[in-house]
Amino acid sequence: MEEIKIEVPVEPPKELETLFLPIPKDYVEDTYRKDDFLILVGPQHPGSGHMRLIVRVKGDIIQEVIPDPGYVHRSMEKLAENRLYIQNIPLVERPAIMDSANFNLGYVRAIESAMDIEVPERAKFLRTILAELCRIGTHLYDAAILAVFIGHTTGFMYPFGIRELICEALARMTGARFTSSFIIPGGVRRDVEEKTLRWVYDATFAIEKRLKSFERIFIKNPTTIARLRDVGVLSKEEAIRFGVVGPFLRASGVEYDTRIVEPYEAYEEVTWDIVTADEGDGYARFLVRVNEVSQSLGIIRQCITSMPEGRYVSEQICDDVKGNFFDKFGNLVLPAGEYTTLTEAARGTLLFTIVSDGESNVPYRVRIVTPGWLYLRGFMESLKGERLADLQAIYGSFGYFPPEADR
Amino acid sequence: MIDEILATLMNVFRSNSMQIPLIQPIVDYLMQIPLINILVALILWRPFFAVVIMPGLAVLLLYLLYIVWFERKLTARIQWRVGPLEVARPIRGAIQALADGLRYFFQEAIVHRDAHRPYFVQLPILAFIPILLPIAFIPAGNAVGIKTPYAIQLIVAFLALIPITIIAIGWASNNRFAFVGSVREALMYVAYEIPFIIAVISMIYLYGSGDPYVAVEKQSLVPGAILNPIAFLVFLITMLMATSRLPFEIPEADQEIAFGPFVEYSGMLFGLVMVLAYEKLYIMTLLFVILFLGGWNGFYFEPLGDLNAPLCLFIKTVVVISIIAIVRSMYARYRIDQTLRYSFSWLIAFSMVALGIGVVLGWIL
Amino acid sequence: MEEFTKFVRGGILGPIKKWGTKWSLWPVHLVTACCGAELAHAFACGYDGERIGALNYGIARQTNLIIVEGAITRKMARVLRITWEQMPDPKFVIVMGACGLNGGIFWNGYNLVKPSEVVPVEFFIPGCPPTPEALLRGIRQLQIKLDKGVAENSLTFSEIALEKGKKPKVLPVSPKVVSNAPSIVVAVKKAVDWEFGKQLCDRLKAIGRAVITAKNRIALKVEVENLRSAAMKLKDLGFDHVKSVNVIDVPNEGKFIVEFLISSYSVKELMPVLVNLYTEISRKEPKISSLSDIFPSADYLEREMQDFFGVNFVGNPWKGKFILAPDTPEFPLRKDFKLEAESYVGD
Amino acid sequence: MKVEKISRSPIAELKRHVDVIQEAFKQALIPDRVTVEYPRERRIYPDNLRGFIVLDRSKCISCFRCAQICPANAIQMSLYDNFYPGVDYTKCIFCHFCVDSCPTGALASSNLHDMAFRSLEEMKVKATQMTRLPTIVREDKQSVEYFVTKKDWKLQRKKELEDISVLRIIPRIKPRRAFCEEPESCLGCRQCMEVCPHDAIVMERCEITLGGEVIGKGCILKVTEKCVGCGLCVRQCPMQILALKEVE
Repeated sequence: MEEIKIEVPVEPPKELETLFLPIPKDYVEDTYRKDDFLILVGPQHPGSGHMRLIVRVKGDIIQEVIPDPGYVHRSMEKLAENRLYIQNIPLVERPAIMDSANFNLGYVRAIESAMDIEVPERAKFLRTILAELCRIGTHLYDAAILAVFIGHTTGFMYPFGIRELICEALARMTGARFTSSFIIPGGVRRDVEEKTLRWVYDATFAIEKRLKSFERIFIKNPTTIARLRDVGVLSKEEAIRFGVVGPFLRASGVEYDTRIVEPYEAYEEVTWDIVTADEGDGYARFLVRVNEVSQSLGIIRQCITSMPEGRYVSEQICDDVKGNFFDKFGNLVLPAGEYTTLTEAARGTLLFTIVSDGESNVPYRVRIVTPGWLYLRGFMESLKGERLADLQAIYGSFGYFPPEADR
Repeated sequence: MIDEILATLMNVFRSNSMQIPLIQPIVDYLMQIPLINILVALILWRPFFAVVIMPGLAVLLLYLLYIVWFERKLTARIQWRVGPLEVARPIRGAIQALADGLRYFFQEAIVHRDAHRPYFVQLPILAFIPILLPIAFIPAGNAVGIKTPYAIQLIVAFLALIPITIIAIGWASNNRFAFVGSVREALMYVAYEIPFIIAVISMIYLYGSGDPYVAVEKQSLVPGAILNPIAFLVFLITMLMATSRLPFEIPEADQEIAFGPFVEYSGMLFGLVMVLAYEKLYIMTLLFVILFLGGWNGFYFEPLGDLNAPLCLFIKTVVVISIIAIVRSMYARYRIDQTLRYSFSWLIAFSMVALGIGVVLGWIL
Repeated sequence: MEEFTKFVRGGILGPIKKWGTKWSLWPVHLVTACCGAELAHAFACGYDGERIGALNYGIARQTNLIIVEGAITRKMARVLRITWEQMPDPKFVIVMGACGLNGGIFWNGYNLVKPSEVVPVEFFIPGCPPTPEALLRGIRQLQIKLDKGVAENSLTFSEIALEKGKKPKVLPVSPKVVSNAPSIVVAVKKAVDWEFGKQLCDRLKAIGRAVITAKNRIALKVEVENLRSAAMKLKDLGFDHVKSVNVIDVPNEGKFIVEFLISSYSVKELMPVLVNLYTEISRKEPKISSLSDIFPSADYLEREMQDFFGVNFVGNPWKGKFILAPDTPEFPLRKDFKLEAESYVGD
Repeated sequence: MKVEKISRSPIAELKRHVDVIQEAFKQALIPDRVTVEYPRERRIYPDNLRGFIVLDRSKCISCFRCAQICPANAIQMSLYDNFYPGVDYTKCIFCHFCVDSCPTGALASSNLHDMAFRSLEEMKVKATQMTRLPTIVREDKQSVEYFVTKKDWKLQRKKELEDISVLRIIPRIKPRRAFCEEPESCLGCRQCMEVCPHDAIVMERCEITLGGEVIGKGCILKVTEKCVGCGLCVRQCPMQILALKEVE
């Protein structure tokens, strides 16, 4: 019998044209001709953050994911070129407000390295405590989002409950729950009382106790393991090739942590372990961060017990910040050149490059490369070949936070 | 002429009426008033009482208000928080579901441009038919809608109709996520229906009949859950799957496919489709209680008379559902392929074992 | 039908409807920016917005409240409008966070839109981010509004009378000092105690002009033509990923400086080292070969620079806008794109 | 440190199921509740919480420091009998750089943080509205504080209401006054004189001497007693020859 060819006209759905897809028209047509299916996930979707993922699926298997970022691009790099050096401090922490101390730290360290400011020991320890508190907070935040993405609402509530303690600790130390803007060139804005430090010390134990509940109900939950294990695997080679950063890189077996590779602040004076895993799957990425939380708690405790007395801001700048803020910091001018610092923010390597022309008191160019932006490529690659339902699980396991990536 | 019809009806109603000593004086008083008496008689007419009052529609509505609130409250309790409260503080926010329901009722119901308009609107209402039909066959002591020895089989058959309406809802929505949700629903449908039916058949073998009365009577000493614990387990798990509750909330999966088939529904229509799963849960739990927990066997208070059995059945059902509600705060969602694998391997194997136990025990008893 | 609608909306059922809406304000899951973190706190166990009847729910169709969480960008503004239009009546909007009110710290950014110009807004909540209490206060005020029919601020100021004065002739200058003809030097040599760096630097001299700019930092200048071969040679040395792609616009010299910050994960000694492979290209015809096939990690970073500066990375598969919206001004990070200036004196 | 391997055996799986069920039932029976029931009760935040900014007009010296340090340009000075700052809460990000910049402690922070406005216009708070704390809608009957020990974290409820207080820290800065460091470099542009909101700078004619010899006539600026040390002239001077000096 003769085979009859049937030409079925394939028309991509019309609404795709009105949704401003950044992908070319041919791609859409090609998808429909090959009997694939385009699904737009986000930005108004219960399982997406502030971004859109264009997912091409064949059956239930993801063929390719094209990211459409920029829904939270707030023109940070341009704004930083138009502000005084000191005015950029609140600005640079806005990409990830739950991780504000680490973002501040990166920017401030770039200024300090340019101006050769020696930071007093006490300020270094205070900064380390803040950075680690923010790291715990961010990891808990990501764990909560991961939990809600795979449908576990209790797993969402517990970390946010614990985060309240972190917020309270930050509020007691700095005066703000999230955006502390507390780290300034040369030290911190205010000294922290002994009473507050004791409170934070006790809180670390309270957090640990509550984390045990969280571990039983979510971390070791069989459904969590089923959803995350062997899902979105990035091998060591792939992770390196796509430039994945932070805990996600360590989950693939690379021992890279800026705190060890290029130590800063008080990280050399406390003992802690670098957490790694070999599997490189979603569950390893999650577990690495869970273990990092307990390492961070240890760092905070050590910092508080061995907190040195002394100044909280360098004598190269001023004696007392209160009242002098504008006079002492308003007119910082960096020597000409380019200054790059690497910081281990909660989600990975954070890079600040400041280019100064040596005359202006505004930076010539500030380049902010956030961890989210760096591991986006690896995130997209790890989705290939997985099921549609895994999209959210992998998304959560990466803790992708679009405001951080888009800046 | 009308008098005659009324008298005949009255006779029919009175001949098969619920005997409740507690409210007998009130009934007697109302019987003297013309026209009201026919209404009272109708309500007390056993088939009508079973279908419309208890365990039928009236308590179903009550149950809906209760379970939505209770589930949220229990979940909140486990999650270190309070749950609905300020709407009515003295009763711990118990009318929260009413507020939500009223809000849905008065909200605009949007039928979007791409939907298949007639089906989109009709299907949520049509979906009630397979929900209501099994109620007619579920007996509670003397109160029964349609008495038949094949009641259990019929209930199972009608339950199997519900997913079809959900798939149709997804089709009529004409949305990507609704489409994916419908496909998932269809896959799940096959996956849970087989072990579910086998588990029920095993119990039918065990009791030797599809008649709920026989089943309940045989459980007067030992409940079915102990007689056939594996069928009990399989039934429980398939019930979670059939009513798409966590960890098997796969067709609706709001974080993955945004409520799947129901993504485009709004206002009153969404209110209707949202309670669909709860209603299915209610019916399945009624069946569950009859098959495994001794049905209406339980307390007997003289003044309640015929009301004892429906009340007992209803209380057992609500208690079971309240315990099941805890699962929501315990588990994450499994993936579709995992669920299918579990149900086509483990669940079917278990249900076969249950069938074996049922056959053997049925032969011994 | 209209009469029926009228009856349902007002009529004797009005109070019931009002009551139902008041205690069932369900915010839709539309996270627009970072204030979402505080929104989550307000609905998590610390504050539990469900107490006052607000349950965060998935999809626009089934909810009746949008909480705009901070910045609305040009891309997101469209989504906000679509979401609002998908929502059934009656619907409300609360805006939280300074970015959503008037831009906040991003007030003169090029990519921000005010939500109050996109959708009608009921309440505004200041803060960056506002505390969960403030958000719950906003929801409470909305409930009170539904009750009373009029919107009220949650606070009343006690004002004192002061007479207006006359403006002086000269207003204070801006504290900003911006050089008119800046000279940009990327590689400023610095004497550091770093033995390995000196050896490495000697090895890199075969590729281009290598300068140690700080500890663990080496600037390596190559010509445009040699960029790819230089990258290849670096890869052979053990450098395996790109941490940053940067473009510096120097209009007074008519050039772009393009930098690739390259580092290594696989070789332990090279881990802290950051090699700044840079080159200069003409500002008129900004064209440079892409390194995304040598280092796949550079791919998205290059696309971003394409958006920001209009530098054409030849070989990068992506054409068109990646991170910016279709209606964002062209090449906003070039120096000739100016932002609105600050003013320090109000009326 | 490597993360521990998770066993795949069915028994371990079953044990994890049991753990989950145990924990859920435990919480259902004795919940570790941590909810602050906000409209009904207020959480006590530390005194240094950065909230609504209050202005003490008598201390304000119209120095513009707050307006110029503000990263969001939310503070603008309005002219009454003097320049006073007004905070535009549509932009304010509560970083309190302004409070830290205020050399006299005229700006202070309160821990009032729950605000909701119906319109954007009303959020532009003028100096006349900032002098006293606004009255807010309060529905709270009690206050809550986080109480943390090494063992656990509890909510301590107290009957007394939280008072919304103003934390006023006076900076340790002595009164200052402007003076001219190099009068010979003065251009005579009079920018300092015109920018001064207090009319504290006057120009006086004088003789210009070079090596003890009078070579001509010119003018010299003189800072009078009216100077409050705001430093506007210091920042305005194109030659950068003015400075602030502490006075005894």
